[in-house]
Amino acid sequence: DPIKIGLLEDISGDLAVLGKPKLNGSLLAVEEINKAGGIMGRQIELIHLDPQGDNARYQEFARRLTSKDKVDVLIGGITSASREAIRPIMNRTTIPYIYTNQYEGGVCDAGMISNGAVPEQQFSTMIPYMMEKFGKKVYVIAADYNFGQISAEWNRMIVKEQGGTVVGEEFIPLGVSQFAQTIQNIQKAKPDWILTINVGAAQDSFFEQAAAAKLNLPMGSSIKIMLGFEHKRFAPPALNRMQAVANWFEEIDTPEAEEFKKRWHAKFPNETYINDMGYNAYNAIYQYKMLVEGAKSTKLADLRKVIATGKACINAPEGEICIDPKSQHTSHRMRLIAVDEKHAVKVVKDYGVIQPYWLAKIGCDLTKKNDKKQYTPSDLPK
Amino acid sequence: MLYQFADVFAFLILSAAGLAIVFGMMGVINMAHGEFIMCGAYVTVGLVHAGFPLPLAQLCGTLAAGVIGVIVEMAIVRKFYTRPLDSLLATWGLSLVVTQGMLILVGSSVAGIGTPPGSFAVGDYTFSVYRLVLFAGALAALGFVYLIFMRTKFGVHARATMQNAKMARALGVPVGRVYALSFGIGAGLAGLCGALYAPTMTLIPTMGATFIVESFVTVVVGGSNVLLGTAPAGILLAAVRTSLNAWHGQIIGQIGMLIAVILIIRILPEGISGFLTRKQR
Amino acid sequence: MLRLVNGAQTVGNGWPFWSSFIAVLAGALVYPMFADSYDVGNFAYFLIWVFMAMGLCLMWGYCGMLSFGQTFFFGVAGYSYGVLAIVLGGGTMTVLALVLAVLLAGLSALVLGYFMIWGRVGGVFFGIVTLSATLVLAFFLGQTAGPEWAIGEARLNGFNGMKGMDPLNIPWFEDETLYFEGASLYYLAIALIVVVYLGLRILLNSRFGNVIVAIREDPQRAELLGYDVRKYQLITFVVGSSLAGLSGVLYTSWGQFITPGSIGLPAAAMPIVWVAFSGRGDITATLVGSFLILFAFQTITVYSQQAALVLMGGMLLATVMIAPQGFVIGIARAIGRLFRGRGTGNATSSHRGS
Amino acid sequence: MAELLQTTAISKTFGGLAAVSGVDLSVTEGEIHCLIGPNGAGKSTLFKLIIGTYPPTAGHIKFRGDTVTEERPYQRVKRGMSIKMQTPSVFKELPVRQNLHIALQHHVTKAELAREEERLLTLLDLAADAGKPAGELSHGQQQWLEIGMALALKPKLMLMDEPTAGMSPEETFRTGELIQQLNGLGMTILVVEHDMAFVRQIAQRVTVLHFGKVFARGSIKEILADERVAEIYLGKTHEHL
Amino acid sequence: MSTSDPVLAVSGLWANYGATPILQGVDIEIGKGEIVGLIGRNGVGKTTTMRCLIGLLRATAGSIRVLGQDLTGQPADAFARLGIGYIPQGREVFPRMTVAENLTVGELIGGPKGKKQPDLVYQYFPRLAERRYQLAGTMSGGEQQQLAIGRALIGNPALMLLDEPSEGIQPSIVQMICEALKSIRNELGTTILFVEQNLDTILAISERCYVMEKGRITAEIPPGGVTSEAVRGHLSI
Ligand SMILES: Nc1ncnc2c1ncn2[C@@H]1O[C@H](COP(=O)(O)OP(=O)(O)OP(=O)(O)O)[C@@H](O)[C@H]1O
Ligand SMILES: Nc1ncnc2c1ncn2[C@@H]1O[C@H](COP(=O)(O)OP(=O)(O)OP(=O)(O)O)[C@@H](O)[C@H]1O
Ligand SMILES: [Mg+2]
Ligand SMILES: [Mg+2]
Repeated sequence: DPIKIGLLEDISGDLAVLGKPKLNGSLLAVEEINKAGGIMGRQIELIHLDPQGDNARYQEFARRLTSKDKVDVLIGGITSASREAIRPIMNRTTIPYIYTNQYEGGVCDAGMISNGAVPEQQFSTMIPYMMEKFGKKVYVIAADYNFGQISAEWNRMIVKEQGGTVVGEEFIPLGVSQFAQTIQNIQKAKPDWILTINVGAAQDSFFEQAAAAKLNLPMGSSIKIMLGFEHKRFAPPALNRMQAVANWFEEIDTPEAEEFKKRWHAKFPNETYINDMGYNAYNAIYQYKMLVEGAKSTKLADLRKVIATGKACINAPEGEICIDPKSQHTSHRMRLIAVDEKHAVKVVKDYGVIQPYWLAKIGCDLTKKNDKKQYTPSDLPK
Repeated sequence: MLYQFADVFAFLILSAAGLAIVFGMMGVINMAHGEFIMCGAYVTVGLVHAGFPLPLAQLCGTLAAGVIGVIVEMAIVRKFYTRPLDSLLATWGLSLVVTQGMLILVGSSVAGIGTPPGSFAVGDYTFSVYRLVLFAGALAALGFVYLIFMRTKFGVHARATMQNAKMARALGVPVGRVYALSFGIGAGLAGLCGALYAPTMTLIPTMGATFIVESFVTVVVGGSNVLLGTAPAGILLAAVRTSLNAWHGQIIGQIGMLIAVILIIRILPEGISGFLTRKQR
Repeated sequence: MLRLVNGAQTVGNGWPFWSSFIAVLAGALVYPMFADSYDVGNFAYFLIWVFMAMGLCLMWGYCGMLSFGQTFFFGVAGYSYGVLAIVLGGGTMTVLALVLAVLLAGLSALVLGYFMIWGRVGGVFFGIVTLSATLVLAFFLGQTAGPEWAIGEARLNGFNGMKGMDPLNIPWFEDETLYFEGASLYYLAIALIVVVYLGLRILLNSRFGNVIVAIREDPQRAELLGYDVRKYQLITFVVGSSLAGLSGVLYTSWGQFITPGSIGLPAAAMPIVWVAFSGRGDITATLVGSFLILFAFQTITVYSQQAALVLMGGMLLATVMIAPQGFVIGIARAIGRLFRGRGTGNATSSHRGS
Repeated sequence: MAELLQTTAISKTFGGLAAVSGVDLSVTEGEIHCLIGPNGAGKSTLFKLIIGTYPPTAGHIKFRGDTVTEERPYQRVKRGMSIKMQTPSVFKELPVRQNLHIALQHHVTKAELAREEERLLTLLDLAADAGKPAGELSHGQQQWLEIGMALALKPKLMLMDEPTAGMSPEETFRTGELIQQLNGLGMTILVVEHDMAFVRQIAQRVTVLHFGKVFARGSIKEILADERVAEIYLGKTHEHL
Repeated sequence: MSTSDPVLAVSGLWANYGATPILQGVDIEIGKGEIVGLIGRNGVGKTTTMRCLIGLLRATAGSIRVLGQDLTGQPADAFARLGIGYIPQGREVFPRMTVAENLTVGELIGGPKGKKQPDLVYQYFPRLAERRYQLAGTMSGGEQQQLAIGRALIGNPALMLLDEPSEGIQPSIVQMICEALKSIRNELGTTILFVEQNLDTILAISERCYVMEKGRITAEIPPGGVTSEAVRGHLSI
């Protein structure tokens, strides 16, 4: 009998832009693995449902996949809210859940494995670079929800450590598309660079409007380029002077990456860009395969024994990535990329492999205790 | 500040102008309003990619939305004049079909075309000239609606039809054509909004949704006489939003605008035009 | 009893209707014995939403107030339940949390309703005011991500939603606790539905029902017949909104989770769609219709991937064009015509018989 | 006899237009009082002031000795007023019977409801159409229905704005008889009418309104003989009536 | 009085709302320049007949010929453009438009080539000239009735259909309207069919009458026979 993988990705609604590549990444990995003989000889059956960006649907479908389809593992979710919708349901089962996005970090939950990048891998690298290169004054525009707010918190903490100042912080409600006021505020605050962690298609209009108003400031981000491929969607030079730190972006040109890109484009010739979410989704299934084969079982408890060895690693297109036993987050090879006025992307700095160390540092140790909680710099374990 | 105000005003008016006709005058609760905006934007961007100059592409976008509006009116909306509440359901269904259909057919996002260059500086601030074009567009749309509906025979016939279609027909008004044309004009104005904003925004099939609350709110606050009410409603809401945006950021601006809507309606239960006509008499 | 639940305001009077009602109820009661436990839980989940739809049907279909604010009260009660369940310490206190949360929803409806109705806000203005209030609540809750937004132990947690409340539960035999989940939630929902449905029928077929229908038709005329229109409207609004609150509590308990996404725009439009689609003119149609449409939408979403929204949209469009009174009443009429039956689906002929 | 209704210097202006200005009208308990006057004289506006759908610009209204100027329409109805509006306003989508039911349920006991309904339906000649939505009645039938709803309240003071509009001469006459019969049972009636034959049939006192002001008062004979009234209102052919 | 080519010829007209038949074979024939009344008790179908004659209600059987053209089954605007002016029961002016704008709509009657006569309307109804820019919805009943007639008259119709024109109008204006209608007929040769309940009005202008009962024309009062007794006789029972 096959191994059943439940997948929850939005391919309708506002977030379809992101969900589609995630589905594609999963499909590609499943196809490759099945061709190569499956997991321990068992074929993978991928059951994908489309929650349409609706948290209630995430819950319905998480229940459906776990109790009706009886999947062996659940993968997916885009926004933090969808992840938080899924977690309580998964916590009442013994089925592992893999979250495949880069996110604001801090979830300390034994039932969840995260394979996207987290702030210590992105902000702790990018922000000091930006401050050194462009100056100590930063202005933040962030989407007004948990991701944006917690990311802004990280920024505040790191900027302070480095002796800089946050000259302005603006939280934008999701769905807002008009930024004239914001642009004026930025000009008034005179920052050296802007941290752009605005989210969603509507808020992306910021780049176009800022360019039209000749704002022309350096920008840094943890989600632009590798995730939303804004440099492909907007006419140059809207994204000029954007920098980001990423474990994956399509312009990466190592031989493994080239190989992976070739396979992807062969299967999905019409997709504009392979973003890091699609890439993570692809890796997630290989990581799962590695865990199951290591444990010779699909049970969460057994998989966690493999993680606990500290050797739960695979060779991903970016290089070797491993799951950290204490936080169950994944280490990544991080690179800093920069966009020029023609929207060409080049690697400016290679940070090597960075561990997801923050959770362990603040006291999350899943090998000892299952917190099931999400922590932030201002909300640490007691 | 003035620039910010003009900017918000343009956004409110352009997104509301088409709805003012379709909802305010014709009584159709058009949930697909955003999709007409999207249509105008997509056609514009598509044509620019195909090598058209931007203004021409915008004109085509507007017209395309108008023509589609006429078709939609004849195929669907026509049935719902006598039961406006059901038009909500029908157009909502239509909107779902269109947005998701676009997603499947065209893909999740389309490459942008870039805002026409040009900026000017005032003191420390630089502004995009194109935003002024938007403001001019908003004024033009208001003027156009006013002229068409107040100063032409077609306008008189259209208003007669909307107040009492049967009687208008009995007096010789070709009601079907008048309805189709009015809806077309409304859809075209929505298309204009999309066409004008296309260069400044990310194009996705659900982009219409970002306009819909603002447009309904503006039209309703304007009151039943949209020709009278929409502009002052735009001014009032833009003023509230701009000052709150400047004071404490966009969230407060947005929440504040909605609270202002609640308060305005509470104080003027017939909307701004109701208040103005009462004053007049 | 039958005299109270029957009357001019509700379709479906007389023995053919009531015997099928009993049959459906009996079917529903034995269903869990034959069905997959997932399906039972899933049905329970659909039933949770039906209260909100019935509340809207009361306000909109019977009293002519199109409230866009059902999710406002859904949210108020949902969040209140969450906060209370956590602050009061969970366990059996969840029942108290339920009661208090619904009361809070009712209270907020009283305030908002008083504000609107006494301000002579009517028609589309009513819709826009309720919508604005709803969006304000959603935006507000969306930006409560920081740890400072907490009531006792209960963190609102912004856009990501509030978590960690116990599901509804009562003490059960021998120190056990009965959590309302799966089958027990299903039975709880059925019981509540029966109570609410019959209660609403009694209300609608009473003096009160006659008056609110009159208000829908012509509030001024109703006032000139000596009815304090505003009072009736307010009561209707409070009852209808409290039902949304009940849905909110049950939903929060079901998923132990609630987010501002359940309040904001697409969510706020859903009850209107359910009610309009089922036929807003009748409470039975709304009950049956909302359940079916929830079921249909989920099924479509599960089986048709990207085409789901297209199909749903097409389905809505087709229904309003073919069956203007809503599909339930449309189908009931068609069946009625087929059988030429006297009892079902004919409000006027069996009007106050017996 | 006691004054049932009394308006003192009651006025209503719409913008610049003084629709009713400074009208003192008193209606004595038990009388049939007719209010006539040219189109646009302010008769309907005066009715709306009395029943409370418009707040007055100035002046006040007393009903059965109490000042009701500030009260809302339903409160005045509860005190015993009832109105039939000029343009029929019935609950269009509700069946005829239910229209009556809603008016009756106020004060009629459950047991009597059905009987009362039947009685009114027969009186209004609507028994055959009892199940029809009221909006599907002909214009004249809607007038009847509205009269029926107003009557169902068993008011002390009945305000009737053009009750016979759209009725045939025969029915107009019957309506007159009905009004007299109700009057005989103690109901005070204030009627606006343009049908002089009808006014002659029922009126005990007549007030003429013109440009929002009281133009003349008196018995029907006096009014019909008044040349000023003929000039502004009656025209010439009425002498033969 | 009757001519070889009638302005309006209706034969065997049936019509219903939903399933219940209201008109059950109505025959009417009116020659040019006639003023004809249609009388009957409440609810017998007079308004329904008028609605058929302007095309607002589609007949299920029978034919309607106007000025020699068969209009059966055509929409109302076609009737109007051919030159039929309709004054409905309850006036139905456009409430949120000014008097002048209401009249503008009426100019469509008789088609684009037909003669328009705004001055004549203002001459017959000077009150409308005074209130040219008032919103029609705020005018009194009698004023609205004048507007409704003016609105139909402005397009110089060949046939005017009036449904209870005297309802709610002060006596002197009823007389005035009667006179106006007569002189319109005399000066312009307009044919007039009207429904009426008011005895004085019927007597004042109708030259002959059709009597309607339960959806049928059951009697006809011939020219010269329109007397108080005859009308009363037909309307009782
Ligand atoms: N809501 C309103 N706004 C503005 N003017 C109004 C309003 N209601 C009435 N009027 C004006 O007030 C005057 C009096 O109107 P009213 O309806 O009281 O007349 P009436 O005496 O009842 O006439 P009729 O016999 O024609 O019914 C009219 O000139 C009318 O145009
Ligand atoms: N819209 C409608 N739907 C259904 N039935 C209707 C409708 N309008 C009128 N009827 C019915 O048709 C019949 C004839 O109505 P019509 O309006 O033609 O009468 P009428 O002769 O003009 O009466 P009145 O003198 O009262 O105006 C009545 O029995 C009425 O109930
Ligand atoms: Mg009047
Ligand atoms: Mg009639």
